[in-house]
Amino acid sequence: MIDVLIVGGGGAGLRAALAVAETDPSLTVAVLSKVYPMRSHTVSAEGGAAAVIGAGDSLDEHCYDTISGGDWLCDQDAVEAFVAEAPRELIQLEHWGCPWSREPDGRVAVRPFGGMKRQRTWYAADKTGFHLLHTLFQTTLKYPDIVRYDEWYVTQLIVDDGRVHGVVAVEMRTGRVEAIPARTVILATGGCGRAFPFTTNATIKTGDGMALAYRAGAPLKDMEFVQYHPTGLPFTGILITEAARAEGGWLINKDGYRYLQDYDLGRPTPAPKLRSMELGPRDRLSQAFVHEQRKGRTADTPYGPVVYLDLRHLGEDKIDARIPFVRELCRSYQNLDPATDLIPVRPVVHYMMGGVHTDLDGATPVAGLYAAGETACVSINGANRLGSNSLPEILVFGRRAGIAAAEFARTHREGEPPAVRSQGDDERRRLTRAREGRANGERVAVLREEMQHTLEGAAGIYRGGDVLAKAAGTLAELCERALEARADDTSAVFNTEMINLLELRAMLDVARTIVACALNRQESRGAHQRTDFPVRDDGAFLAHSLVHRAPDGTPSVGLLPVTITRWPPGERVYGRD
Amino acid sequence: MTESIRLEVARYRPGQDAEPVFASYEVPLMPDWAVLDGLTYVKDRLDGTLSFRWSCRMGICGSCGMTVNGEPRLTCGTFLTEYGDGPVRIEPLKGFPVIRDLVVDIEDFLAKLSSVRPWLVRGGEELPLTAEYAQTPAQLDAYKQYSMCINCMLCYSACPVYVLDPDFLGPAAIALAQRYNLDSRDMDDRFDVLSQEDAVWGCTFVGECTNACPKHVDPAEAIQRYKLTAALRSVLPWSRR
Amino acid sequence: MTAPYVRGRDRLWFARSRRYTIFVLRELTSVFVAWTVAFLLLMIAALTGGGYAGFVALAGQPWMIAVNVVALAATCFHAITFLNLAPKATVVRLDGWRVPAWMIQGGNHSAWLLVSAVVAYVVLRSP
Amino acid sequence: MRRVLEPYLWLLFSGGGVVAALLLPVLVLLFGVLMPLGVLDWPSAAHLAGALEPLPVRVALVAVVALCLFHAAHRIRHTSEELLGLARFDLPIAVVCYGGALGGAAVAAWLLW
Ligand SMILES: Cc1cc2nc3c(=O)[nH]c(=O)nc-3n(C[C@H](O)[C@H](O)[C@H](O)COP(=O)(O)OP(=O)(O)OC[C@H]3O[C@@H](n4cnc5c(N)ncnc54)[C@H](O)[C@@H]3O)c2cc1C
Ligand code: SF4
Ligand code: F3S
Ligand code: FES
Repeated sequence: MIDVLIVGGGGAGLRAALAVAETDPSLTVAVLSKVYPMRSHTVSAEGGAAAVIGAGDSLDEHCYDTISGGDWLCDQDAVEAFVAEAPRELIQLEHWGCPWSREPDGRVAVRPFGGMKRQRTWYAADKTGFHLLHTLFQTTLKYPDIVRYDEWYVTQLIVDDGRVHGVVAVEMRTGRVEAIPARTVILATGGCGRAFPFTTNATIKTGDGMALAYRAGAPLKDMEFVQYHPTGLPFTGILITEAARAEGGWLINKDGYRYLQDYDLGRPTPAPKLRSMELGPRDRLSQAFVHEQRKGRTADTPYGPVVYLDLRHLGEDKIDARIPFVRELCRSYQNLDPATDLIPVRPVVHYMMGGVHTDLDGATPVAGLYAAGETACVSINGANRLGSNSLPEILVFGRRAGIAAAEFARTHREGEPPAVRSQGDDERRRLTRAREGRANGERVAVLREEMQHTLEGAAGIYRGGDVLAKAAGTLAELCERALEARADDTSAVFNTEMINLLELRAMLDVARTIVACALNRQESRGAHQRTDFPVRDDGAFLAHSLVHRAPDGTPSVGLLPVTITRWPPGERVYGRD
Repeated sequence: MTESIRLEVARYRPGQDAEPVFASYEVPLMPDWAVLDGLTYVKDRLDGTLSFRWSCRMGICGSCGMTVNGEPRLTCGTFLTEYGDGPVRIEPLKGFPVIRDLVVDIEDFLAKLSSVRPWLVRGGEELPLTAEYAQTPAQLDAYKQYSMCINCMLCYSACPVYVLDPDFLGPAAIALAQRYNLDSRDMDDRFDVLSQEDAVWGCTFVGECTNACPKHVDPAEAIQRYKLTAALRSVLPWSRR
Repeated sequence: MTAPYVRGRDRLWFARSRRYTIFVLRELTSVFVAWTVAFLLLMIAALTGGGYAGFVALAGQPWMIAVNVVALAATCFHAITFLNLAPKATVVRLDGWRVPAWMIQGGNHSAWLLVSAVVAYVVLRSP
Repeated sequence: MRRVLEPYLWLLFSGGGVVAALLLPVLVLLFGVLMPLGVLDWPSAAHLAGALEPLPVRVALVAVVALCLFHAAHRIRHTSEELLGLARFDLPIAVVCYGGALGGAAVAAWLLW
């Protein structure tokens, strides 16, 4: 029996595994992931990871930036814990070998980032997530006791009597379905950007963990808060990191005008100014784009309206030294060179602020079930995450969840209940059905596209009550249709069509919670902007949305108060001081 | 009407095919479509049974390596328009067992990677978690290139030595060992695993690994440099670092 | 049955791409390196044991000249590739600045010219 | 055993590669091509023998022969195995190749003394 079973081999999952292996080598720990760990989406993170290290910065300032950036929806005790532990985590990564970029004297270098008042973002050129993930992965290889299940896809949590007992998973290589008993399970499955049509997220980001927890009775929190990143490449959705703006890049409209000055984000200055203009928070920048578009000041491309990111004045040397990957991506995927050309960009779905509801140790209301990383919502991101807070978050809370799960496993030594077998057998039957050939249903891709467009139409940057209500109906109906989806592939070996179908069903569950929460929140806050309720309403909604799955599968939304410690809600001010 | 291009895709369905066979699909030839976009088009609209791996579609996760018209390539970064009127022949990476269609078995590499101790080795000395080890930009540069490996396996597929002899430790694993050897914070030199007949001495400097590498890691250089290190260490036993 | 497919050995791998073929040709220059050494040994034998005239006659045979022309091409190819590849093994750093490969290669090729000139001079200078 | 030998073989191979690159082209050019074709005159036997007279020259020549042959032996060993798939016969092939190189060097030493 596995003591700690970690679902997900991204940054959060691997950090949790290391925490268990380093604190209590007597426990058995396993990492199960639908892709090889180093393929996880953490690998794509570019810009950096925030943590207070230096002169002139303070923990309180990082807290304040995070809380105001999150439009006061963050739990402030969580933010304080996060900010306090982030530096230690990044130094730990350094000790494990992460190639952080350096100052000439050999200390770790930091750069500015959107919404941050101080320079506190550590970076490894502009492949921070890549280096972080490979460092973590290679460090886990030091511990042969960390068992890996690579390319196994979890389809269900085994829950009995309010407590988790393991998972059911398919080994993709053989198609074998197995019930894997475990004393604790940590979900570290990442976000679900793929529920939207245009996203920076990899194809594996399908919200599986959120759906698993939700179906197992654990509530999801703040699902309506979906972050649009202001600068994605138009066709692919590939992200141009915020670091490009932090290094001095400008956003201009089709007339070459730095339009952010029209949206209460400060006055343009030649050099980047912290918490101002291009270094404002992502929600505000993405919203500004929509207004520009309405004013007809965006340029048209076959892939929709765009504005431009101008890096030309930075010069080739600075681009190559600080953001070489941006240049590489532009050259390979957009056939242009940022040293001489403008980069067309548009807002793109990037990150889920919401996720599985957990406490500060990653524990969910289901005993033995933990969650960490983007799939969880400890609530440090509130209504809008600040760039470069997510990488330290997956480390801090990955570690905390690992330690808490280890403690739970040490103190709960019961054997395997019969539910493990019986639920495993049921799930095996269900999966066999998902793989049975059905020649006349609709294709997975067709259903997926319909879901994506429904979600974008209703839960995009701006949302309206009537559209959301209609979308809720469409999504419920799509869930039914997905049960009868067409299946061409009946093979057991590496059946990606079946995996795609299971992912679609997970995304549909998650999409319904997004719409339900968005419908319920009758105010505008951070990334959630209601056209019919355009202002923030602290009286009614200074609270998290908490959504449970009703027995008939519909989401039922309630509210949970926000924890406020030292920073009473105030106005979000950028570019004015 | 949009133009189209033909993809000839190797299919291998274990239990059904004794060896790979080619299937042909017509896909639209869009100016900004990568080979991978062609494959997802096939999977989404033409034939749901085609299996292949991909994830980030931005050249960083390392999962989409395949053989395209005979060359190992990342399919998310290789454009259909490079192949004129086509057809484009897409096969699994050569040199690896084929699990199904375009999916190959890379377990062998993972075992090799673990064997070179790809982690920072500190001989006992550890700083507390309040301070970082100092490393100047020049010291960072000394190994940075070798840390760029995305484990995409194109170099293995391009290396005839590996394809002929799967016991060869191979380019990426050695480059990653060098990534740590050359890191000023590391105190190991991994001589025991690297100076082996099947490790650096197996490489005959074909150099194709470096040509194939999409991330400019230059594994060929990493290996030749280690040969010199290992040779000097053998001749001058006191020259350990 | 779910066994993976393992491709058999490709006997003609070196013909699959031009770069593989060049690699094999580069390796095969070593045969001519050995031949050249043998040829020079023959000459030394002739010089030390007498029979220099016989050696001169042998070297003048048309087939011998043909073989040596090929050997010349092969040893030159060897020299160019070998000297070009040298910077891969020897990364020279001065003060943290990495000496670029072309400089090392340039140095190697200059040395080659110089050595050749000296040898030619020693051989050809009038007695 | 071979694990211990490989680094030395490689050093000999590399050294031989450099020596062969620097010296052989000009030597074949002179003795193998230009002189037989009559472009240049053959030097007198006495002149050449005189050039071989000093001890350091003879020692160096033996070294050159040995290194070049080692270089060739090493490459022939690996290439034949790669081209023909003979890796399982590595030991006999290695013995033949390196043995040949040693033999050549011995011949050179014998001729020069
Ligand atoms: C392009 C891009 C750039 C970013 N840049 C930054 C940045 O600069 N700074 C920053 O702080 N943040 C950044 N982020 C956000 C940050 O990268 C992510 O939030 C974070 O990496 C998430 O890590 P994770 O460990 O939670 O999940 P992931 O890394 O996504 O890992 C999820 C894991 O779960 C596994 N999994 C999922 N479902 C299943 C299942 N059903 N069965 C088995 N396994 C499963 C997957 O295989 C994977 O291993 C960026 C995000 C993107 C998209
Ligand atoms: S060295 Fe290059 S080609 Fe080889 S696995 Fe790494 S990134 Fe891929
Ligand atoms: S192709 Fe192979 S032989 Fe060596 S130089 Fe690269 S590993
Ligand atoms: S899909 Fe990630 S490298 Fe191509």
